[in-house]
Amino acid sequence: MSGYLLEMKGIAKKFGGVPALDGIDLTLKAGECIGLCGENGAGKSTLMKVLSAVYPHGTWDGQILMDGKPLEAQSIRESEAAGIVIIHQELMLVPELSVTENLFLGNEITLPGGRMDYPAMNQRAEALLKELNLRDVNVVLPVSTYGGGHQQLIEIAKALNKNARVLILDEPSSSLTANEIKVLLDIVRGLKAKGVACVYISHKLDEVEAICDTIVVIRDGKHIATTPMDRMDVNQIIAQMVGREMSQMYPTLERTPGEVVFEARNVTCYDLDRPERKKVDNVSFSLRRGEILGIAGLVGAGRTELVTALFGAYPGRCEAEVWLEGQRIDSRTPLKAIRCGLALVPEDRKHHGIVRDMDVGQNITLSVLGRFARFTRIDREAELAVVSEEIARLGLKTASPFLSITSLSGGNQQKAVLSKMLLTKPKVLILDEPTRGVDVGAKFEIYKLMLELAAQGMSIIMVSSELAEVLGVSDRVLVMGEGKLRGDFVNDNLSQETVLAAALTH
Amino acid sequence: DAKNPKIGFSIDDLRLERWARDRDYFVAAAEKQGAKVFVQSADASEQRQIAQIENLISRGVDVLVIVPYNATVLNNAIREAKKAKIKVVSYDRLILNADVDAYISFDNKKVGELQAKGVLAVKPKGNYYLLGGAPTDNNAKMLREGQLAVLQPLIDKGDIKVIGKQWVKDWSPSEAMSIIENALTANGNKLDAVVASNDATAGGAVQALASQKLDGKVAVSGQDADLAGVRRVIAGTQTMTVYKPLKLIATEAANLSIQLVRGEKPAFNTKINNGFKQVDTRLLEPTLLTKANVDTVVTDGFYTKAQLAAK
Amino acid sequence: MQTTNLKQLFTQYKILALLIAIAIIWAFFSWKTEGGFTSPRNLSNLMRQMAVTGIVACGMAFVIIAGEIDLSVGSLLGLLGGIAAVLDVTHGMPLPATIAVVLACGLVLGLFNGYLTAYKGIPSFIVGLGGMLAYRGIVLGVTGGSTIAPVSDPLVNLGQGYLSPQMGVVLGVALFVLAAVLTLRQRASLARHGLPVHPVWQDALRLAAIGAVLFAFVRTLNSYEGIPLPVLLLLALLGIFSYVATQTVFGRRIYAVGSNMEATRLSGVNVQAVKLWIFGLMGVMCALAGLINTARLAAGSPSAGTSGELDAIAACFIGGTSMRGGSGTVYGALIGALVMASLDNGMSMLDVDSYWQMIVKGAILTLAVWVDVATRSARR
Amino acid sequence: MQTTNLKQLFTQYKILALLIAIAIIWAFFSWKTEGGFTSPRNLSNLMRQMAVTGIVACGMAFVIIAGEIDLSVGSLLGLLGGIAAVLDVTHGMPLPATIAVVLACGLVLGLFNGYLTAYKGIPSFIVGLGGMLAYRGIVLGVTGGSTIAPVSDPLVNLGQGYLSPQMGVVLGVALFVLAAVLTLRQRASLARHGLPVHPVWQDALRLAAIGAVLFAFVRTLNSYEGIPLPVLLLLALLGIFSYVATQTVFGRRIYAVGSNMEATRLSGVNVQAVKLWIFGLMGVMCALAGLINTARLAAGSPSAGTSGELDAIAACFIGGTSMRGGSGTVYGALIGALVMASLDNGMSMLDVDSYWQMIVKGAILTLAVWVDVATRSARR
Ligand SMILES: Nc1ncnc2c1ncn2[C@@H]1O[C@H](COP(=O)(O)OP(=O)(O)OP(=O)(O)O)[C@@H](O)[C@H]1O
Ligand SMILES: Nc1ncnc2c1ncn2[C@@H]1O[C@H](COP(=O)(O)OP(=O)(O)OP(=O)(O)O)[C@@H](O)[C@H]1O
Ligand SMILES: O[C@@H]1[C@@H](O)[C@H](O)OC[C@H]1O
Ligand SMILES: [Mg+2]
Ligand SMILES: [Mg+2]
Repeated sequence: MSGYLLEMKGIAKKFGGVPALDGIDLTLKAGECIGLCGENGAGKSTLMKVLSAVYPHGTWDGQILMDGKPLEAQSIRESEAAGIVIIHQELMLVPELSVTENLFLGNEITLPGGRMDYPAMNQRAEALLKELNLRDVNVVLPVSTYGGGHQQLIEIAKALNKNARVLILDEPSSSLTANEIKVLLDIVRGLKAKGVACVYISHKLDEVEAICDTIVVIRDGKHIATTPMDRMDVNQIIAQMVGREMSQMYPTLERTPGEVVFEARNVTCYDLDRPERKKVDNVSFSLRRGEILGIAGLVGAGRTELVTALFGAYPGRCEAEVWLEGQRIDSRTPLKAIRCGLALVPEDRKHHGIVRDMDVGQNITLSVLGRFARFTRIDREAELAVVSEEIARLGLKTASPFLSITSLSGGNQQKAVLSKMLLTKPKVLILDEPTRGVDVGAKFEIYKLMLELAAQGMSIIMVSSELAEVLGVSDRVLVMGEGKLRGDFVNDNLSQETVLAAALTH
Repeated sequence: DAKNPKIGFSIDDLRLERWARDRDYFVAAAEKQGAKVFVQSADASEQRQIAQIENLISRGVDVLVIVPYNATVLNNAIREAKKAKIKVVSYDRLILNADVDAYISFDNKKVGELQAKGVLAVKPKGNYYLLGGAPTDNNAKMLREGQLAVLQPLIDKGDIKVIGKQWVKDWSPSEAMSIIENALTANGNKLDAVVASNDATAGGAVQALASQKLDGKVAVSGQDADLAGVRRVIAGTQTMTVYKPLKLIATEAANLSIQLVRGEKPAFNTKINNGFKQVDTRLLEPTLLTKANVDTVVTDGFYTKAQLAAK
Repeated sequence: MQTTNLKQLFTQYKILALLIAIAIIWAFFSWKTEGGFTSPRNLSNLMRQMAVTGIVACGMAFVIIAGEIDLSVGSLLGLLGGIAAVLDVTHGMPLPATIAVVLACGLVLGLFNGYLTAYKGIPSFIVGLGGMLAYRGIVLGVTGGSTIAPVSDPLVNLGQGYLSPQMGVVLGVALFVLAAVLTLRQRASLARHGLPVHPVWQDALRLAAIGAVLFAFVRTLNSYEGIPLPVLLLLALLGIFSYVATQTVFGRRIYAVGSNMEATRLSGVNVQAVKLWIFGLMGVMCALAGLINTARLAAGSPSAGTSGELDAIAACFIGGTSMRGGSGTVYGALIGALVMASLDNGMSMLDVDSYWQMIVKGAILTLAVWVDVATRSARR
Repeated sequence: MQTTNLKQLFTQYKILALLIAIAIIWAFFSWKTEGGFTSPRNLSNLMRQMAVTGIVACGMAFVIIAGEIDLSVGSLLGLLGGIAAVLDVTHGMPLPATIAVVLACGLVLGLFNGYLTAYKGIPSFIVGLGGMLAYRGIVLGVTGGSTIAPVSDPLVNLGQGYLSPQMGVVLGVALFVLAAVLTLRQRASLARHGLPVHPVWQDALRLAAIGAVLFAFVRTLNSYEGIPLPVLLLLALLGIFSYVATQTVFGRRIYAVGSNMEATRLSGVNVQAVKLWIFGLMGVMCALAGLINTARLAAGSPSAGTSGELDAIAACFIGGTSMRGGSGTVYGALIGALVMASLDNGMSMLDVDSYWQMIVKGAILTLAVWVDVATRSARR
């Protein structure tokens, strides 16, 4: 016996002839937590999908041993039966079903005759959510009632419900706040103590550092190194991931913000389902030329609603007065907003960012297509020139502009969406969680780009749940809580505590 | 009541030209006698026709006059009618297996014979195509019977070769057109006559022939004396049509229905078995209409001269 | 303020707009026909007329909620009805045997459709289109293109028979008791989960309304001949399907598959099996509808059920089932079927010209859904 | 290894499976009819028979790519054809005026459908269903239920006329030159941006294939009477629609809207306007199809176009347009239409019983799409 709970040997997987994984080995002992690190598109999620039989045995090469015996799972059910449970990077909830139903989907507790045993399931669901410190969730309401952060916790609860021996967490924390992440890490520690083996994937390397025993780094589908955590630090992980040293996380650039160019007055958004409830309650703020304004707050604070309302994209009823360069502008639809000089990079990349059936180039030019029209015909030459230029400018990693956007890694998709909105040459750029799921190298480049744009006079609003990032790049920080503006700080050695305190006070 | 009876008139499908005329004549005749007529069109759907008959029953009509889409499926509906003591008249098409009080029609077998004779007169020998009517229509079968009664001896003799036969769903012209187009191709234009069962299908057939410049060269039969059909007969692209004085049948039917309600004895001239009983029947005489006697429709007031001349 | 409240009411009771539409339609026709439209006899007719579409719509609701569509149901209904007629007329099979065989055939053909869609990955639209042609072809083959008649009395009774008035009363009372029990249980359950419990008067009012509807329903139908058997079957199916949809694992998975198939698959649900059985169920519904249809026609007609798929699909969409899958209700679909049957019946009673009927029906269909969409548009 | 290459080939040329299906179907019928099926004359017939469906399918492809559906096209086609007949026969309007009026009517009615869908938020399925009924009702009203005939010769010529053989040759040569120029320009453009250029032999082979097809096409049709006008129209539409789909801003936006409407809206595209015009275009296609249909029948028939929507939709799906929107091609839709027309024509030449025709057509439809799905799943 090798003593390993799980061994993956020489895993290789191709997509349409292009290798995504190229002979990767990975071993796991009971009670061990492995940090799986790598840049966007390195193949982390793919490797985990192989392990959890999302890609069934036979669609990839190599071998998986569980307890020393080969595991040839044909379906997710079989891999779950073997004790392998995965929390997917993308939210995998069914919006129309209740929280309870989602937690038990595929593992329902039944009464005779295939009836759902709701009392039993609700009780268990409440207990599970309590473990996650999630107290304000009503388990019988549809999951769509809750925002991104809550949904992510529900997704975690769903995995915890499945008696895992191997638990895979693929970026479980991308929309969690610091406090919630703390709870999550405690839970993982508890599982480790119980002998559960974990694979933890995150681009937030401090989490990795805090929880993992071993770091496995992969790059371009190849195994780079396996090192015990006690012989590593964050900087070394980064060096292994990107293949070079990175001296700092946040770039700097000397700038001085100019006069006030943008003002939002009395923004109020009403809840979709309960029109009497306000998601954003009479928020006003202003923005200077060349300024980067960070908006911080807890999940559900209403930041997304605020910025979508400014951009004319809020789906429900809302009121907003928007002023740009001293004039009241009409930004009640995205088209009008863009024409006035606003641009929004939305939070939900999958649903609001990329157009799945189109290639990278087509996605990039979607917002300014009219510019290439010669008597309605698109001047492909000009279009391609702009696309090539943009790909180079943002360091977007793609083999060709003609590849489908879905074949790019998350970080590169984000760059494509960013590029699409930048092409509209906005005066005010709004970024909603611009670095969610983006690797450290790419994050640095996005920050650098933000600073450059600001230096050229563009004003930027950045909504982010990562406090470090907000403090790292913003000139000024707004704090929101329960739909109201709770604080407005100049970022002069501002501390995380100050911001958090503002977010939590009533 | 007997003085101002309420008549329910349920028609198969107003998309076929003749039924609109039947309706107009019928309503006019019935109203002259003080009756009130409720007209329904089932748009070629048996379910809808049943529902409409049920509705007519609940509106308390005294007599139902029905042009069935499908002759065989009205059993239940008619049973309901009988329960409500409503008289039932089968109009132009015979309702099968049901307790019908009267049937009025043109002699459909005779019509079929006229069609066959009409084309035979022009093309006594050669390749024939039998273009039947809607497979759900009992009349279509009787027409075919009549046609074969005339043609069979010649087929046996070898004078006539039947190169194909199809039923045309819902008497649809476009379907008829494709059928003939393909028949022409398959037989290298070696076609001498199309025995089409009514003017709608004949129209499709003539159009298929026209694209081969064969219109006027191939004999084509028809029925109903539709305006378009009569014009084709005048133009010589259709050999004949069968003129069935719709005014006559509609007026007779209206009178007959009202007589039934009033408990009078209408004049019948035969009985036909519909599988349930011997139905009292009034059969009217159809007329063979060719270029030679096309004026009949004008003298009868069926069309005006202007209508026929208009191009 | 006022409008907001009204909108909220509409959002909460999604079906309200439709019920109001039905009320308006009924009131209008009743006025125009001097009460003829709302006479017991006509209401009995109306409900019998909607039974076949309603039965198919029950199955179709599941199919559409699961994010698929089935265009073959009209032909399949025709085929199964045709088989029933052949067994009954040509082979003189006893009714129970006929029913069993037809239901089995329905299940098998439905599963076949489901197999092609779920396991072979052929879009259900194409499978349906292919089936629509092929099954109609088989009907024509089976019946030899001619109508098979006359079917035996027991079979006819299935379509034209009535429940005795006494039984009707018993049924009504039983349903009311059931509703009361369910209401009480729901109150208890809401309280247990700390959700706002409706005020007592509201639930009492609701129960009273249900009681009134049941009373009116039974009384009206009894004052003609009793509850028609097809309507009884439809009611039973409504109950069963609603139960399956809301209370069983299978039912919840239907919604899950339609709402987010990928997530459902990744949760370890065998989504292919779910789809397979949904189509199987659809086949069984076609069998029932085919039997009732043949019974009503008292004959197996080769053109039976033509364009029945459109009616069923329209019923589902009018009743608020989402085109994209994942949401919808069976009772909504039946209310949709009722709207259409009411229009057909009412206009035919009014003796409107057939072409006007089509125009009006088309316009009202669109209008009804528009009202529904507009009142819900709190969420765009 | 071998299979992989084959599969890759299929993946690259999505339409290959269908072309092979057509080849097999043609070979079979040709063998059975002793060459009759592939005689110039029958091929000419075949293409004329598919013209109406093909024209509607062009418009429908855009509608489906944009994630919508239009069920009203059959009735709309009937209505517009009926209007054409009335204008021509009853009012004796000259042909150009008739065409202009009918096209305008088509545009307006199409825009109306689009307005209801895009701006009023009524699901296009319901708008289509409503239109299907309402427009058919209006046809019945306009024609009074009777066939309007005989239409004037110029109008008939639109459906039954031919392009002179000389012109046909000129057209063929022109198209070939166009293809050559486009290929050269594409090579130059790829090279300029440092992207991999196909090997010369591959492009040469492709051009040779195009040339051969054009030659065979023109020669075959010329050896009968020339290229039929409806076929010419269809070819022109194929060119225009392919151009719009791949080369214009509007076309690109159609795909974007169908693939992810919300993302497209957030990118500053007026998605409602895009949908509006797609339906407008669909209306114009119905007008053209209606004119051709009336011309072919030489009459305006109140039942013209019945269930034409199904044929057009089927053509799109067979041709690989995705049910969920966002992908598909116009030439695919036309090849889909050709598959169906070939089946209809071939079986009717064989004088197959109509019920067998339906069964076979249904089965082959499903089979063709299955082959397509199966060979494409290599991509996963
Ligand atoms: N279904 C697919 N089809 C084609 N290529 C794919 C597919 N899924 C992943 N890939 C490719 O495989 C590679 C690895 O992707 P994977 O999602 O595993 O990256 P990752 O390491 O999880 O990145 P991230 O940190 O952004 O989540 C990428 O190049 C990606 O484009
Ligand atoms: N009831 C709902 N239905 C659908 N989507 C919702 C609902 N509530 C929130 N969302 C979406 O979930 C996401 C998160 O919303 P949330 O209310 O948490 O706002 P937030 O302050 O932006 O929080 P976050 O930190 O997640 O950005 C947003 O995209 C929002 O539109
Ligand atoms: O007159 C014909 C009628 O007898 C038949 O039943 O249906 C078609 C008509 O043309
Ligand atoms: Mg990943
Ligand atoms: Mg947010």
